Amino acid sequence: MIIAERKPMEEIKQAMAPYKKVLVAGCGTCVAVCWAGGEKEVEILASQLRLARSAEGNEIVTLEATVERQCEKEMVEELKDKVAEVEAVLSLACGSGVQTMAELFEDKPVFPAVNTTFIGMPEKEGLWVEMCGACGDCFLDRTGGICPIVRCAKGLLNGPCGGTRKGGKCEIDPEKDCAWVLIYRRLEKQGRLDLMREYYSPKNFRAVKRPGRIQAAKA
Amino acid sequence: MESKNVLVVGSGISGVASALELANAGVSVYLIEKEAVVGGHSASFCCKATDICSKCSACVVFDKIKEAVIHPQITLLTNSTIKKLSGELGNFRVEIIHRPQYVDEEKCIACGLCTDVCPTDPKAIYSPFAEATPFSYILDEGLCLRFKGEKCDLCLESCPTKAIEFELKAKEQELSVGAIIVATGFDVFDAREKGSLGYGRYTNVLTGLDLEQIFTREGYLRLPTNGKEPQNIAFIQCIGSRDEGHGYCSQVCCKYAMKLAGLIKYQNPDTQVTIFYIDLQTTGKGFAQFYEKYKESIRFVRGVPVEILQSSSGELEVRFEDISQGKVCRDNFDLVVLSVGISPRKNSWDLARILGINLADDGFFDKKDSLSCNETNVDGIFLAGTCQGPKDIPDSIAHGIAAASKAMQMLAESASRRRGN
Amino acid sequence: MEPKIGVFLCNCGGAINNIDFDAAVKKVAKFPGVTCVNLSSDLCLEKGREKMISCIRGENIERVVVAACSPEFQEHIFREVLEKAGLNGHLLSMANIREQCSWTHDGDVTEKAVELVKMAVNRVRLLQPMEKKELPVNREVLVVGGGFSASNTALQLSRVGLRTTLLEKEAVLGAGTEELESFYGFDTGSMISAVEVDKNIEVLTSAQMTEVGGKIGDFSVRIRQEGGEILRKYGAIVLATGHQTELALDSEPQLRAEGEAISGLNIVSQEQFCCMLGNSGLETEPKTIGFMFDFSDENSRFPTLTTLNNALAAKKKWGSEIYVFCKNVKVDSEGMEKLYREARDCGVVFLKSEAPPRITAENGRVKIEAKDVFLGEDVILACDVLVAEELYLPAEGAENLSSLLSIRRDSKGFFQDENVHLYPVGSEKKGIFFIGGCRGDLDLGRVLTDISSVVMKVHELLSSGKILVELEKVKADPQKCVACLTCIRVCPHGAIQLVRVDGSKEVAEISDLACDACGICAAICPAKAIKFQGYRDEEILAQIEAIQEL
Amino acid sequence: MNGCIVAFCCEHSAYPAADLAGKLRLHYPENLRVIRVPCAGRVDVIHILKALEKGAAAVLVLGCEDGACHHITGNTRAKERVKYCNMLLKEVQVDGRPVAMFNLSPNAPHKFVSAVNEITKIIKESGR
Repeated sequence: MIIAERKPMEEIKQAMAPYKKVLVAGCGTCVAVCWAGGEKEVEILASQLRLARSAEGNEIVTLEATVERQCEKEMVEELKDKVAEVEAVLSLACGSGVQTMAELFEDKPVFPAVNTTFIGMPEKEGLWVEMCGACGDCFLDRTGGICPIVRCAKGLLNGPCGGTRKGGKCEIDPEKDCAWVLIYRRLEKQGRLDLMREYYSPKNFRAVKRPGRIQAAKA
Repeated sequence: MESKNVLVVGSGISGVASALELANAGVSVYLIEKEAVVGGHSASFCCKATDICSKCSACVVFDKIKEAVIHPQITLLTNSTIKKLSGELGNFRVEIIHRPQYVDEEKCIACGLCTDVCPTDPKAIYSPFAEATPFSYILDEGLCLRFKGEKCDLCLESCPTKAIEFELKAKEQELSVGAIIVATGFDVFDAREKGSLGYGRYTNVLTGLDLEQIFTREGYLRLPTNGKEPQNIAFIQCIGSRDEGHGYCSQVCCKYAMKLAGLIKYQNPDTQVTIFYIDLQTTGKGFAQFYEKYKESIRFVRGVPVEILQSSSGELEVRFEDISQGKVCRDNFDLVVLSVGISPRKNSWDLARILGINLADDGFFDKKDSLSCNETNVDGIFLAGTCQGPKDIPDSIAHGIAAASKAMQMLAESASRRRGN
Repeated sequence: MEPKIGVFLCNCGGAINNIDFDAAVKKVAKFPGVTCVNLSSDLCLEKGREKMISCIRGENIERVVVAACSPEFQEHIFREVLEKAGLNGHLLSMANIREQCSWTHDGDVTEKAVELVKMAVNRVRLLQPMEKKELPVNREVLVVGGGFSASNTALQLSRVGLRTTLLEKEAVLGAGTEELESFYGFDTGSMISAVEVDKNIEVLTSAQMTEVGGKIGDFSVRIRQEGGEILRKYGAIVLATGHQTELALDSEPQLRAEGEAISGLNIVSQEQFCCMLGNSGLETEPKTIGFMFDFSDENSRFPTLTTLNNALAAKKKWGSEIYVFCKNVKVDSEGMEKLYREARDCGVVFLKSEAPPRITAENGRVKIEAKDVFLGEDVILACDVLVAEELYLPAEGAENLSSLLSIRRDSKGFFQDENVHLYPVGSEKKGIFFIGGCRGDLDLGRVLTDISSVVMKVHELLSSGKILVELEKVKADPQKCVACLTCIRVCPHGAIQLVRVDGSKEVAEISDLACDACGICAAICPAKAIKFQGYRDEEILAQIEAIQEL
Repeated sequence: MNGCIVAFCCEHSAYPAADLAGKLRLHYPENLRVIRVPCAGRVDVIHILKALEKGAAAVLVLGCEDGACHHITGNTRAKERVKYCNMLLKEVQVDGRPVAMFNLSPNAPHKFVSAVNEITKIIKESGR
């Protein structure tokens, strides 16, 4: 799922400085699951803003709302009348949520409150790690299901580099496992070690036209 | 007539634990207690937590007593003792005597108005200790003018809920029960018997129980003589345990001494604490961590002192044999705590006679055989807690629950035998 | 439509003297939703309660606030009063104006009392009724293990009419009872035959648990036996997997032997020494025997127990000289001091030293050097047999058993977290119990107590076949739940599971039987989907709203 | 009245300790407002922030002793949340008002009173 992290408070306060009445909008799916932008975080951020502004003596009125998914036009549409009442919108959704909101309510500035970081999974409660870089040309089948582009610090396609530490740790970050050592061990377990001899030519990231567009066949 | 309810004698922590387990299993329980308040010794133990809980279970005692007092299946009879017993398993008839309790604990709301009007000094009617449950006021016949022939009923007038009643006489009651659980507990060893240690003569010589009650009632430790914080404290172990009169280890003294020492060091880190011991008992679940943490900061001296003298300045001079140097030494302390052990109840002999159960050679009630833990020589009478031998609080609770279990198993069996299947 | 709220103030028979009740009654009457305010002096007595019931019925009040003493002792009594008056018992909120207001502050505290009542009124306005229901539970019990504790538990459970399954990973029952037999003359054979003849006990030998799911009253356990796997349902699980001992030889620095290799020497464990005592055909009876304990593990009683019993047995059988090296003799179990005295009277020599002794080899015999505390000098002893110190450890397999059941273990690896509220035999998950050696080092007396305690606890839970619970006290709303698994990971009692709702969608479901009503899940749920009746966010925030002069 | 102290009291330890303090007539400042919660782990960050927004001089979370929580992890979670709350307040420079957690057991009324007195002292010093 998409993992995000809340922006530092300093940035948010500056962005909200000129406004007296704002809508703090949360999203109930990915960012809620990774504790960045769900209904609970909306309340906490709104409360922080009110506390900060009342300490400075210039009060702020905050409306709070959380929709199921902010990347769906119909769902964001429900906030129509709340957005009309406010001067600006502070959205805790990931990048696509913020832009859906901005597209629907073009007359009001929409500010992101979280930094969308990566596609990942929870290693344990409260700790999320990056798993996929959305490179658009997946070759996980040949690396035993471990993606070196994202999980190797240098993104090598034909690793491991010469600097792997003892215990299969990464040269750059001693805490992190070297992706290619993990790949080697898993392929070894599956008896597919010959894949390690194959040469993978560099991926042509430029070829991927941005922004991506996917038209489903059975529309 | 087959009776399904159970009599628990004594409301210390093991009696309360048995009563609660049986009550939760649907059995109706008579819980009788000879004092006016429930809880026995363990109710007055303090919480010895430092930055983490030191696993002494005093708060479990607090919770269980509160739960037992309000449990609908438990009939609580304070100030009452057993007079006579007849019948056998499944059909005991027990005669109980209620000593007159001049303040009815159901009605008393501990408002304190009676104490304000009472003319005597020290007050004849007073608030119970912090740990008392039920928290109802106590009237002391010895001090009350009415029992000295004077017509004084000031407290009776002032009581808003009419809880005070003078014309009460001891009354008897007969209970029919299926099984009896004896949980009469223990007597704290009277440290005065070791005269050379000066307990009772020097005010700064306390017993382990005194120290517990100071922390429970005041919350912090001050010298009884001048109210200052003690700088140098000694704990002396094995007082009334592992000696000629008591051929057993009381199991609790090393643990409560070290945990109290830990609490004292936590409240005032630069207090010096010394523990004089024979064999340090550092066993029990969760105690390894505690011992590791305080091993360095407490001074352990092997060998139990024989004499304490109070110097003119009020300091206590302890004479002991320092084994590592092989000669007699004298050390000065502000405070000495005698870790008194567990001794059998003085009156256990006549209770044994009434119930027909045997006494073991160390004075506690005797188990049926080495492979049973609650049964006695009389079917249907079970032992729970320290009346059968020294135990700490978690073991007493477990032993109480086990006694409840055995009572319930025996009742179930005798009932099915009667139904013939 | 605002619910009609009745407020009952009690001046506790005049004990609460620093509150001006007349002013309080006037102020409380003005709170929104309050239809009637009565002042009485004996709400906790029969008379006061009768008046309350008639007032609730008379004014057909829908919510009740009682401003009096602490809810600790009176709350359940007032809930019954509401039920008698035909109102759901949960629609009650208490304001503690005695212990936490009048008695702890001097001077007039009317203002604070009124505010406490306002907080209770705000909360009671949002309370919702709750039903109680008896949920059926499976009455079968699974006892894991086949030794002394497990078999005796099964026997006692069958005596109270509960069926048990004994799961033993070895091929035969009764493992680990050598010490019991030699010290207490316990007859394992009669115990095993009693188990086999008992129709309430089913024995599965050389069988192991591979998967455990479900919760109290409905555990589903997958058992592997001779290749085949069976799925069974149980109401409670009792772990009695015992302990194991391991020589502290190789792990002990001071046991490094200089010179000759120590492997050739006669260094045995307590169990092996027990067997030596047992077999009469020993060629050479050891003349001098050394024992060691309490150096690397100062927290166990078991080494002292086995050493004293073995030493006494050896003294009686062979009359050899016996020297015991230890730091502290652990006598804090029943009858241990008597045993310790008996050993000394028989001539067993106890040498206490602070530092562990050094073990060396000298022409085929074991040489032990230690600085005795009382003599103050080094003692050097050569002996034929050395019974080395043993570490008392959880049985192997404890590691994966605890991950299988996902239960916590204590700092030394034994089952049962070091939390005093779990003692004596409980775990943080209702319905899972531990007894005997697997939860710590227990002597025989404590093991017997454990066995009877767990029989009582299981009987209390399962014998009636149903448990009374408050329905949906803590509930996860399926619409709002996005199945992020946070609550499942956070719940200390393992009461939450993922269930499939209407076909495809999986959501978290909180079991009323296993839930212990702590509210940790309600506080951490990112989608605010979990509602804890009586302590919902709205009810807590409403109490904060009521605080005036913040 | 310089504002109230809002205290979230766990019903297993802090609430009974407060009752015992009352029974023993131990006195503490009057501006304390107790909110009863089933466990310290039930207190959420938003409750603390809303109390501060309403103007509370300080917020206390009182739970069982470390290692003696009836719900095993309740008090550790509460400690984490109080730390997180203080971090949130420092972010918005509103850390003049203390948010603190204290551990105590039900039979330790003196610890309850000393916790309240300690917080009152901190408030006086910070000149709220």
